[in-house]
Amino acid sequence: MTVPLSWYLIFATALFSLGFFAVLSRRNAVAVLMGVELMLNAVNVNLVAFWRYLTPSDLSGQIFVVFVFTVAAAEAAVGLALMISIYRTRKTINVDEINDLNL
Amino acid sequence: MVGQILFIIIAAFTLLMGLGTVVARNLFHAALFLVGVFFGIAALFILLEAEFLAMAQIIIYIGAIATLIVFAIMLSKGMMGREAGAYNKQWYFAGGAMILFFGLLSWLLVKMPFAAANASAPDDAIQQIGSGFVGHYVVPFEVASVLLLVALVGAIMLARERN
Amino acid sequence: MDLRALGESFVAMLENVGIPHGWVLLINWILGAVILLGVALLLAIFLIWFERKIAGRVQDRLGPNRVGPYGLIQPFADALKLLTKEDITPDNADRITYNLAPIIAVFHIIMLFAVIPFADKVVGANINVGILYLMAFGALGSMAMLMAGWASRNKYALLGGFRVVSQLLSYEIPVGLAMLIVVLMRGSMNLNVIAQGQGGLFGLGWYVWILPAVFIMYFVAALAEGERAPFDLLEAESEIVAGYNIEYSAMKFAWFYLAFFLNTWVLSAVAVTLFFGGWQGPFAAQIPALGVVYFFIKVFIMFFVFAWVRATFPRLRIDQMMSFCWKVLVPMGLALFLAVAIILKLGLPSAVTYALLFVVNIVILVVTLKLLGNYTRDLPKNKNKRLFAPELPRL
Amino acid sequence: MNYPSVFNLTWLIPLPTALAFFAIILFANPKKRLSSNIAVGAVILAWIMSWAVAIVFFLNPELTEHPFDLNAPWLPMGTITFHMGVAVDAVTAGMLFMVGFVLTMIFIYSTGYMSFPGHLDPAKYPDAAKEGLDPRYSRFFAYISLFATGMLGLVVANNLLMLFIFWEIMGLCSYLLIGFWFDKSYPDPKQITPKQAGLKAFLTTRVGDVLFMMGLIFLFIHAGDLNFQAIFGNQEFLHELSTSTVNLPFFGAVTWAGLISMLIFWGAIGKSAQFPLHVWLPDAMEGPTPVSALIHAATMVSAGVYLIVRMSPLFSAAAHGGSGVMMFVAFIGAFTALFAATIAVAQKDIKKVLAYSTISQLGYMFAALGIGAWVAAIIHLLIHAFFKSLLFMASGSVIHGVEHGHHHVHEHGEHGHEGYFDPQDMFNMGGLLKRMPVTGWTFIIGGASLSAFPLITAGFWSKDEILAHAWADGHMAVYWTLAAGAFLTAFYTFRQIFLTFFGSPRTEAAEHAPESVRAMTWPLVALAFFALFGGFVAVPEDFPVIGGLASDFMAKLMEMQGEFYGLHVAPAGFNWTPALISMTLALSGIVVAWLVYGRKPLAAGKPDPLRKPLGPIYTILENKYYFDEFYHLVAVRPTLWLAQFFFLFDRNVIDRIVNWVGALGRWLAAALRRWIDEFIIDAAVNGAGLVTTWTGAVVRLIQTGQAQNYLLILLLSVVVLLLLIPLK
Amino acid sequence: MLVQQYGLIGVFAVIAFIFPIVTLAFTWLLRPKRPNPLKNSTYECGIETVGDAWVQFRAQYYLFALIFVVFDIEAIFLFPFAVAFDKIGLFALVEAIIFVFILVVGLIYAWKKDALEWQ
Repeated sequence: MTVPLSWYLIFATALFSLGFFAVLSRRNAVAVLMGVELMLNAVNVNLVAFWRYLTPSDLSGQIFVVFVFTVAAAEAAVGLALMISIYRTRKTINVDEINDLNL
Repeated sequence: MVGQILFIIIAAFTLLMGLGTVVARNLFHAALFLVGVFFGIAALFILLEAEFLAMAQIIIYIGAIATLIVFAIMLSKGMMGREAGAYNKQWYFAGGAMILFFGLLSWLLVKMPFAAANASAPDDAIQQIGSGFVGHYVVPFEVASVLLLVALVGAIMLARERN
Repeated sequence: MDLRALGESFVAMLENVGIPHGWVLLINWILGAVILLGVALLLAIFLIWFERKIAGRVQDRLGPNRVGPYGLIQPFADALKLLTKEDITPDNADRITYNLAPIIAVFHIIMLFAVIPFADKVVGANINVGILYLMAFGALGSMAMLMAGWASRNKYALLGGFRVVSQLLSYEIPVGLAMLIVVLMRGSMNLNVIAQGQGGLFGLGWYVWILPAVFIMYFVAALAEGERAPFDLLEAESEIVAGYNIEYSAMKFAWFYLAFFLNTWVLSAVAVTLFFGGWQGPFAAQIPALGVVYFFIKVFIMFFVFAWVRATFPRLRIDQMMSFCWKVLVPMGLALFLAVAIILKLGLPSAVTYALLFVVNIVILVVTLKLLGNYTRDLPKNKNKRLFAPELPRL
Repeated sequence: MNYPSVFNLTWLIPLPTALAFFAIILFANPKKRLSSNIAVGAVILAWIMSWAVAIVFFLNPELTEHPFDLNAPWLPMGTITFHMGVAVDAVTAGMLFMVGFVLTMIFIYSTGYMSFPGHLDPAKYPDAAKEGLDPRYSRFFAYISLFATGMLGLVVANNLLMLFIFWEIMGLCSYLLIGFWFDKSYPDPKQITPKQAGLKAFLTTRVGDVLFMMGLIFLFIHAGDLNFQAIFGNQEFLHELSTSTVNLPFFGAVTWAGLISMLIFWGAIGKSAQFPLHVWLPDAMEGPTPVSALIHAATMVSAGVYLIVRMSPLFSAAAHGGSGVMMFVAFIGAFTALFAATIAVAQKDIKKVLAYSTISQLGYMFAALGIGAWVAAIIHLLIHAFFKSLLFMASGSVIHGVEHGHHHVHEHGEHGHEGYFDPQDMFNMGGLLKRMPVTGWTFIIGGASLSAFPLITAGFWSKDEILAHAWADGHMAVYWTLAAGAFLTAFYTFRQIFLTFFGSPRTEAAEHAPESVRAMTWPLVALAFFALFGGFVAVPEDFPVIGGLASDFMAKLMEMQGEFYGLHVAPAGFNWTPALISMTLALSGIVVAWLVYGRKPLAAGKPDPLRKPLGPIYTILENKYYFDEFYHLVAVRPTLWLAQFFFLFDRNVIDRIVNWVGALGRWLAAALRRWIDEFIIDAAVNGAGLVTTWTGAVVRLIQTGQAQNYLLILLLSVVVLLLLIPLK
Repeated sequence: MLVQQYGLIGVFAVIAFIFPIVTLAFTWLLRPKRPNPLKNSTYECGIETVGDAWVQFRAQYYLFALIFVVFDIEAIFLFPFAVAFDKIGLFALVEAIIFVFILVVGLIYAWKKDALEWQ
């Protein structure tokens, strides 16, 4: 246990920020999705680090990570399928060209 | 000491790969960098003595999700080509906000007093995880399968080529 | 001779010399890693010869016979040739990825050697998640193939890469299910523990006797995982030239080639560990070195069967192959999993449980084959129907 | 405590309809009749189970001391585990009795009602037109099945989280069902379409729901649990909650109990369409009539009342702590009761009258809760559900008949379509009692009950109890407000009856209106039974003559339950003064209605005889006090305007400036080409262009339609919040 | 214990990764280097390459990967369950069976929708 907990937390924050940056500024939807995966991974690191340092006898942290895996996989599967489907009709998956949220 | 050096090496590697994911213009390269990130995080899980999760991380993220992403890239031709710009107009703004966010959050996290428990990880961790799934966490466990089912159905509906 | 004692005395020796504990550990690890690497490389070279010899014999040929006695030196000659051959990188290729692909291909296979128990506790890393480790690093292989196919920037390479990855992914599920059932039996994912558990009754404790259908499922899926005939679609020259590695030559090709043989060997080794008692054999408990011998004998017999199948069977069509995985093996695997889980929870005496497991395995196997047989018998009638069209009520 | 084993059925009650929903959505969708059969079968199953539970509870009044409670861990969140469970007490039992029955009746009624709608073009849906069923028939049954799940689940839920989830399921169904005929449009662009009405209902109730959720969160923070028993069984906790205070901006120090109950009450205001969030309910009448009967009269809107009934221990604790929240409830209730009744007087749409009367009656219940007449509120809730769903279904039957009559006329070509015909307009009806006797008589029964016609209707007993309480407890303002409301209620109800069923038909359509099919009339008869005799479960014991004869077991049961929860539920006791006043007012309302509308039937094409004497007041009432316009002005318009502003600003102002600068530049260039260096002009033009781009880029960030922009704003908000932490 | 085992894996990983790189570098020194444009062009059975090699693929590949992902995660859930199997009760088995059954529904759905067909 020579590594302080805060190192993990800062690492996770950095990874999360990178992922969020990709989400905010990449034009390509798949790159955005990769950013989301980075964010989820950062969360996982946090969960495991908290488990290891704060409650090593209670495995809830690890179990949560498995659920995050599940969510990440489901998100990736549906998200990518959406992109394939959008690409089929629009021939683009650039996020800034898909602005149907605009009224 | 050794642990710290190892952590720094792995974390630096992972963050570098993460940076690569974010900046790579070529999507396939970004996906490969992403695989690097996943690998680094698996290594961190080993450092944290979560061996089951480390393996699951590789199996699911590299074996499944990264593959899925690569497949999806291939399915939309032109996605990986050289495009006009990889970033949208707000990227510099987002970058600034992100740095601010990172700075503030890590400052807070460092200041936050966490009561670290000096216990070792249980030997039968995997067993406990297994009984957690069917015990305390049974509802999320079943919901996870429903979620997977729904994702499967939805994704098939979306991705299927209708003739 | 006790291999473990050997290792321990070596460690003790180093510490007596006065080297700090940390460095001893490191030296120990490096030594172990080098040994494993050496074993892997020697095996690979030998296996190439072995397989060619078998294929030759099965097909009424001689196989390699010129270089050295029985052609034993042939693989070395091949290696020398590949080392000195000109290496061509296509102009269009994505260079870094192109060069990284063979490295990862061989890396992921060699990594698998770390958890295979050659004898009791004679294992690189005796970890509790051995089975998952196998699956994890096995999954890395598909990444290497995708990289190779993509980086070559060749339609056939990309197509080949995609096809083989689709195949590998699909067949990973039956392999995983077979492993899952074995884990269910033993209650551990540690490969050493799994092999230990099959000691009793002169080989009757091997899981292959208790779970024959599971083994057959594993074997068939392993054929596909090893990209071997009849599932060697990636080498379907008539369709996609030579698969994802079409643009590779010289040493980079050699690494793919090597990885291919080592993959088969690892799959055999896992089969032996999971179903044939690993190193178990007469007196193996007393003389651990015998365990290594038994293990290698079993693995080579297993490998022989793989090579035999490869030399004998014609290739399947890709649609048949995928359907076979998802519509035969996966349902069968799920049925086996549920059946085994239920039987194990019945709380019967162990002999009865084992007998029941055997019976259920046979029943599931027979039912599967019967359904498959019925289908193929009716095939001429249903020419226009999909392969294994589901007989489900219309919703 | 040994519970009758039938209680184990409780958790099954919401299940059949949920399964029916999935079965219809996933499988039975293409088969219309099969879908409705599945739904009706499921709801009958739910009905049987809920009556079994309810009746067993009624037979064992001692159970009020030990409410049934069944818990299972549901969402483990680290150290906190949310539970899922069911509870049965007297209130639940009463609600189950009512909800199960009303649901079933309405499901059966719907099988008849959802025939091919008049606004659709049969040529577009040839199959559905041939079957004579709505093209989205199956979907309708799927939605109402899901709704039934929501309502039944809400009733049996034993904790606030589950209650909230089912509450939101109902909100969703309400939205879907109001907008069920989303392709319907009207010639008058001002008339709200079903699509808009659905949106309006959804968004308006959202205001209340957000506050409700905040209340839940605060409660959870304090209690650490959301189980009703755990919260309300703990007197110490309630006491603590009512004494600890929190400082709020603008309001000063308020007790936690006061704050939480106020927030929760806003949820109820939204759901039960009380003033000032009442505006969605009248427009919700755009949905199919069974929906109006089911959701917007009998069940969902009363869920708000149910919520306050459930939370009453908290409210009374808050009142003990000196918070004015009970007064507020009483005020809102009484005000709404009168306010909505006045609007109802001037409406001409048959369903809108009923909608306002629903708002008004819900106001009675809130007023009752506010003055502490807990039992009376529950009884009125139950009885109101019976007669109001009856009224709605009968009005649906009337509309159906008139529409059929209209089609009949149209097909026979006696008169062509002259413009748009509104089958819901009461001034297009008249004399329908002869054409539709079952509908007419059941409507009259329901109307009499709503008007609290003395002694023989259920509505009298329940409403009278509220008034008696208000009088006895000295809430004179409430009493007189409600009494005035009672007069108006009787008046507008009989105005409706006289306009619709008496006199002579005012249009051809009304003349040819046929009686509805059996599936629609039988539920009317069944409900009419309860509308008449339902009151005999709560006849005050000391009521003259019949006090001892008729039963009051329901009131007794609720009293026991209320005592268990620590509420003051002593019966008001009979007093001649208020009873006579309210009877007089109700009867005089009927008489006045007869004088205005019944004595001399209204001729076709004549305006409402009230219009003249009331003058401008009538116009105000007709326009519902201009509330929609007011909200449109203060809430909807500014939002849209802001969005439009940035868009138009960019498009018009800035572009114009650019064009103008450009034109100026060109003009200058043309005129001064020789003297001014082209470089300057170019720079000016380019500079102006750049400024435009920047300004446009900045202001249009607000409404770009791009998810990434929105996310960036989210990130910035988080950063600001993070900045606040060190500042603190 | 854990460190012991994974230390070897770490060292082994480094060596196993470096070794092929070393050999490739070695051959780079040994082998002849005489590239020409024809040799370095893409090999497509001797026919001129038409268009970019990175062509668009059919969604079928994606569907297989998708179904794989779902079952992969199922396996990840079931492995710990299998390890803990001896310690848990009959009810837990029922829960696992429900879990598997829900995913079987997914498989049947995919089967019905022809997602398992290689077209």
